[in-house]
Amino acid sequence: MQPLLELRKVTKEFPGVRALDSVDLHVDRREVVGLIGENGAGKSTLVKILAGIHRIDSGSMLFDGSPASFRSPRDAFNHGLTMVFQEQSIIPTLTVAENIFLGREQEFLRFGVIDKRAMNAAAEVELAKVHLDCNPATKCASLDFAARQMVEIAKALSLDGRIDSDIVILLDEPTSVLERQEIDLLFEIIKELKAKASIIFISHRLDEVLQVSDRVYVLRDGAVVHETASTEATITGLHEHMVGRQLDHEYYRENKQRELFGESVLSVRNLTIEGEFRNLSFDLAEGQILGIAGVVGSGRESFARCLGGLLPPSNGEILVDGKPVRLNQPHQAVLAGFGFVPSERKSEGIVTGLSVSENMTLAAGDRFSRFGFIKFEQERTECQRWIDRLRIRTPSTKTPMQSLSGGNQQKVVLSKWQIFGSKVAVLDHPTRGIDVGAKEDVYELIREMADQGVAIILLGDTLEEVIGLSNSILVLKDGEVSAKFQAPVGAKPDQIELISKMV
Amino acid sequence: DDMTLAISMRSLSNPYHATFARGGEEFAKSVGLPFEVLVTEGNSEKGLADIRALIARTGGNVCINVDPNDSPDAATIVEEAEGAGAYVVTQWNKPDDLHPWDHNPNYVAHMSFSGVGTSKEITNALIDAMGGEGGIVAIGGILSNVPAIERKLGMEQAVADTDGKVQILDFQPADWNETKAFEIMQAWLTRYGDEIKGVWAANDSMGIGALEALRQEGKAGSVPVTGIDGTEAALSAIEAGEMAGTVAWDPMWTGGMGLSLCHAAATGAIDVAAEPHEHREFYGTGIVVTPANIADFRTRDASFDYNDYWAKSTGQIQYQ
Amino acid sequence: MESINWRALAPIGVFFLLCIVIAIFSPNFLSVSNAVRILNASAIPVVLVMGATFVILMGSIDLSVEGIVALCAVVTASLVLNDTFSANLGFWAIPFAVLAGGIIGAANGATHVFLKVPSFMVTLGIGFVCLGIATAALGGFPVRISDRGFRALTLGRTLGLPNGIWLAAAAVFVAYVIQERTRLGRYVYAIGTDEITARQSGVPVERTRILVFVLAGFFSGLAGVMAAAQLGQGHALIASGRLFTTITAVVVGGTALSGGVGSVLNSVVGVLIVIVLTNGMVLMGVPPFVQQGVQGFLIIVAVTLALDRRQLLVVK
Amino acid sequence: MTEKQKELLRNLVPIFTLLALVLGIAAFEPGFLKPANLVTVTADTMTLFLMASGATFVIMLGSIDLSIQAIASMTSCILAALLPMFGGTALLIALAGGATAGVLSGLVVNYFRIPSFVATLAIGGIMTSVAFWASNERSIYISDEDKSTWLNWATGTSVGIDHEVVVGLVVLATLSAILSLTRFGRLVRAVGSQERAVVASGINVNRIKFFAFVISGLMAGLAGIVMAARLGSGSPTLASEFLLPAIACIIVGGTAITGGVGSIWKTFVGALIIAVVRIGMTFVGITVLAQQIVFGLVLVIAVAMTIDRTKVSVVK
Ligand SMILES: Nc1ncnc2c1ncn2[C@@H]1O[C@H](COP(=O)(O)OP(=O)(O)OP(=O)(O)O)[C@@H](O)[C@H]1O
Ligand SMILES: Nc1ncnc2c1ncn2[C@@H]1O[C@H](COP(=O)(O)OP(=O)(O)OP(=O)(O)O)[C@@H](O)[C@H]1O
Ligand SMILES: [Mg+2]
Ligand SMILES: [Mg+2]
Repeated sequence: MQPLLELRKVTKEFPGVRALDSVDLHVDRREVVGLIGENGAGKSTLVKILAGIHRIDSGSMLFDGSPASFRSPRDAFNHGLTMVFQEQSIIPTLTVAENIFLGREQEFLRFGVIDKRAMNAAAEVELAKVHLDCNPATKCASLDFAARQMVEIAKALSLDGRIDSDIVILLDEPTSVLERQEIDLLFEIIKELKAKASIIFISHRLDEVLQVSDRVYVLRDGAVVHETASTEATITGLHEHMVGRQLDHEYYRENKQRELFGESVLSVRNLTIEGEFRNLSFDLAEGQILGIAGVVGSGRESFARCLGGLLPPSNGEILVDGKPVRLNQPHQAVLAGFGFVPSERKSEGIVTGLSVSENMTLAAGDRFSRFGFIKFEQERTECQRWIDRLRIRTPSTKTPMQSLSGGNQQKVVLSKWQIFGSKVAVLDHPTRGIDVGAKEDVYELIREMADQGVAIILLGDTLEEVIGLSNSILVLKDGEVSAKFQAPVGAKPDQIELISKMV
Repeated sequence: DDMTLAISMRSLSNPYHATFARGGEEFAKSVGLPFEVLVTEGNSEKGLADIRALIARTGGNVCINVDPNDSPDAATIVEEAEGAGAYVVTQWNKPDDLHPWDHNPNYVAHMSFSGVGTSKEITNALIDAMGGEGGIVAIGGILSNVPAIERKLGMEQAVADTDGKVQILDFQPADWNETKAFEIMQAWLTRYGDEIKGVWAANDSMGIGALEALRQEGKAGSVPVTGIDGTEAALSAIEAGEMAGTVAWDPMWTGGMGLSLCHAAATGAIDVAAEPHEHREFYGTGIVVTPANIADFRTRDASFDYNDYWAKSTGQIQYQ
Repeated sequence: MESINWRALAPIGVFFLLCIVIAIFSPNFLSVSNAVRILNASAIPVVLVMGATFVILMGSIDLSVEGIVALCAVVTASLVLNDTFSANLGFWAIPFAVLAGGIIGAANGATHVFLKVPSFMVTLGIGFVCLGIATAALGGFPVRISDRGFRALTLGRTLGLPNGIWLAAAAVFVAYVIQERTRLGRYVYAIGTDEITARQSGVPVERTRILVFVLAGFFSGLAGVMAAAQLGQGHALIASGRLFTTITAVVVGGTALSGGVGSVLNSVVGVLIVIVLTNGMVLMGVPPFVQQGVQGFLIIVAVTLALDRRQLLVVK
Repeated sequence: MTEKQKELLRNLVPIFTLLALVLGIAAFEPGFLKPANLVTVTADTMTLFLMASGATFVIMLGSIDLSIQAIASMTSCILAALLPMFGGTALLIALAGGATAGVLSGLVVNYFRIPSFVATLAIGGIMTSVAFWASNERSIYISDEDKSTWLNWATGTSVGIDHEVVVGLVVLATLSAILSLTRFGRLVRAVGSQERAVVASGINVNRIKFFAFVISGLMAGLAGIVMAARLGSGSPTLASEFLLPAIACIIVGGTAITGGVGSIWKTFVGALIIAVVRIGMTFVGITVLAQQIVFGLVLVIAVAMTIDRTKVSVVK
């Protein structure tokens, strides 16, 4: 049978990087193809080529058996290819309907003017496909992260029914910001879509990939290193192909979990932010890891941002080392000893215009300067030490931050607070969107931090992660604590237990 | 090399200066020398830099007729000219204590018009047109500008001379700008309405701006307006009975004669050091044009002889 | 249904507050005839901000306003019955002048997009070029319009209001429809919010950018026509001072210079606030030498009250 | 060529542009290359550079400072008014006046969260009023005696070098050091490139912005003092028409108007480019009617050449 889509010896170079190296890949009709690989392996580049964003340097692309080359996203769309981007690509100032049909308003034009009613009605149809219940005339700015992602998926699905030919939907890490329920919903949708579409699915969560796809490609350094049917693959096997070594049995480094803690560092008493969460109270000791579980809207994100000084509390008390602290501004939080790792790495975690070392010492700058003048040599040595220790892949300390892959960027963000010497690290989705190998490094780092006596508050990317890493777990539901679990090694609570308290 | 003749002034985009430059050009043609125009764009530093560049390029073999952007600039310009052996004549703006005779022979002369005197005359014309009494509103130039200050002073003196029959309802600067004057006039119509019996403007552009604001309300021609400069727009408005007067400066003469004098000094046709003070700092003739004399003004003989340097002078400059 | 966003109405509140304050000093302020004068004084700035708002919503800036207005005023004055040239096109001068504005706008947009030069510099440079052409074409003299009929474009009245106000109202209507109901309008928001995403969604970014500058050129061209009709002439300095009023009005109205947030209607309120402030200085009898200071102070107060700054994650 | 070499080359483009311009003019008029002339041109450029040097910090934040022209005029008035009474102390008072204006801008931007465009425009208005007040609405002359006693550091000549050039180089060195060697300078760059991340890292961003505005005010104040020294007077309009050229030379040098990328030496080169183009036109003998047009076009071309597009993802 002739594949719907085929790449032959496709190569793509960016200045200084060969992102794709002679890639052969095909997608059959009504097939879900999984694509995995470490950060920077070339996954996004590959699908961006299919979506008309990048052009190939050499090789060829066949669509339905004939050579194709898409000049623009619109061109690709007209040929039946559409993409859900890894970085959110929703325009918050436009409405849901406008976002879904952005760039494709022709069908709603009446004498050059957009018929908003028709557009909203059409959007309703698309939203129903993703079971998102919202008014298509609302601005996307008022939607939460996950809802925006569903809008984005709806945007891609709008291709279905608008085009006669076969369609291909490219999903680049669509699940990284979704919660379990929404992921399940997405997988339902994918199954339905399979009746009429082909899909490429990218994720760093290998279990997901195996669950949803028929066939899996593994990319490493821009080359396809492995191809297998999902039914024949195992997570450990795939992992090995991805990183070239075996998956650590101690994924969450439970052998390094501390059970004895130092002095109490943080006490939170009746902390409240109106409309977000109420009466949160707990104590945290040196070296203790507290996981916070809860669905979107449970208030856990706001809680983390509150400790980062980004959302002022409306009530309650926070004591660090027994002394009350004010957290109305991020710099107050930092002075009080908090280090906040935000979930939106691109906009809040890293300063793209600065170099690796400049990012690392951003918070702790005082230590690396005298009379305001930077002590460059000392800074460089210290940063190099951390780069080696955390195995951050970067040519030098001076490399611009934006040329690091996500996982490495995340390590830099974590090291920023290590270098500063925070007493309490607040980690909001520290492993969002980073590959398995990098994840292991991050887990290792979290354990090390705990070892050194840092108290850690963790909002995990997955429930397993929270369970695996934490000493104890707070479950939030509708802004209140619905349960507290102890999670010592060997007596970890299981997911079902937690979920029952979450919903 | 041929001596270069040049004119430096604010900009080419207003009729006064455009004519001023044309006067210079005419003279340059008459002696067959290269001619250049420099503009400051309202920026003293640029004005100075351009003059320096010109002096450097010509090696000092240059005559410049300058209308300095601001009075203090004159001192620096004279200094530059002296240093390089270039010759300058200044117009309108200079510090009171800077005198050509202290900088022989390079600082040839300073030409100006009596701001206070002519302003007093035009204000009297306005008062006459108002029938001798009532309130006037006055639009001034850029507050700190010397001609603006002098013209305002003259206007105030003329009003004071009426012993209270004429009052200044309000004074507002419109920075020589037509549109600003238009907007200020609109606000005045709200604030004073029919109390306004006359409009005084420190130049014609602003006068025309005020006139157009009056026109918008159907009041053009019923409230007398005066300006200063003698632009074609103002002259036509006087003929149409919409303006009560303006003062014509004759920029053709200041442009041409300033250069002529400068050239004469540079070529040795006159020995400036030997000339009396009244030939070094003098007023030109400002003609007050009103509906009564506009016909005569239009038909007057405006030509002049480049070698009769002081024919149109109306005396040595007086300092208040 | 979403509840009414009261915060969005704040600029209008500030406008009325200003009016009340001025009226306390000068009771005549609250007369119908003064309201008409304020609207009349706002007519040209309103037309200008229609274009400027689109440009700013896109995150760019247009500094060529004064140049385009002046050049188009000169074109207008030269094409109707005048004292310098022999043309006498009457109202047919309008399409030519507006078209001239559009062409300069296209030059702005094309240079910006194809040479990848920030709009700030392109429009600054092209603004100089326009002023230079207007000066050079006339050698510094104005072209005076002798066509009384043409001047009725702003001097005449319809239903008791000066025609200039109607023109401005029509411009607002057109701009509002473009903003809300056309692809161009939506694309402007998309690009202003996130150009990369917009591009990935298939928005023709380059074309939109150019079109927006063309549109701004059209509006500036129309403003040039109106300025010529209002003052009865065209010359290079006819628009001096318009640039900062225009941009200030857009920002005071609540449109963010970083793009993506704002609306042409906001800008109309912004113009009214700025014009009433200027008008109020004279009405309240503020001494000339402190006027700029008082105006600056009041602008800070007005913007503090009017801007919904929660919408701005960062203030630049 | 390695990435590093390419980077170096990109950084040198503004200098090559400057050299090309200088050589181009010299081809028409070899006298331009006389050392004395080059020194004069540089000296003539320094007030523009001083004004732009501090504003570079603000632009690197992604903000803008429109008050610099008003500040320079104001400090010239303060200096001229106070020199006869206080002698050298007047210099300090004038500088303090400039810094105070910066303080006000910083406060308004930070605490009222008003976009810098409007805030600095308003503060500029207030400074103009202060200038009118301090000068009693006219130009104030500085006596030759005061000038030679107190202002020789700014306008004198030593070993054939105009002191303006020395002042400019000292400022260039100092501000460059602040921008590239201090934590403050690094944070200015950081805020311009990704403000939210800097905030989340616990940096008091308000303080950074505040000091950037203060430096800008201080440098504008210094520019006003040097200008007053050169022209021998203070006047409320002394620095008129300086604002846009000052910002233009920042951008021509290659600093991004969107913030995050730039340096002081680039502004220095940018100022020289602008000055060389302007003065060069007089040297080459381009008729004044065409000068504005040529200047506008050269500005656009210069920026098209000098900006480093690898550092900014979208050109706005
Ligand atoms: N726009 C670009 N310009 C330059 N280099 C790029 C660009 N996009 C990607 N690259 C390079 O191409 C390589 C592959 O990147 P790609 O985005 O495809 O990785 P990925 O597999 O999607 O990684 P991740 O899991 O982090 O999303 C990277 O090493 C990167 O250096
Ligand atoms: N403009 C660019 N220049 C250089 N490299 C780039 C550019 N854009 C992306 N990359 C590289 O592409 C790779 C992946 O980029 P992408 O934006 O997909 O990463 P990410 O989302 O941060 O990573 P992750 O998948 O870990 O979340 C990274 O190695 C990044 O450095
Ligand atoms: Mg990717
Ligand atoms: Mg990723």
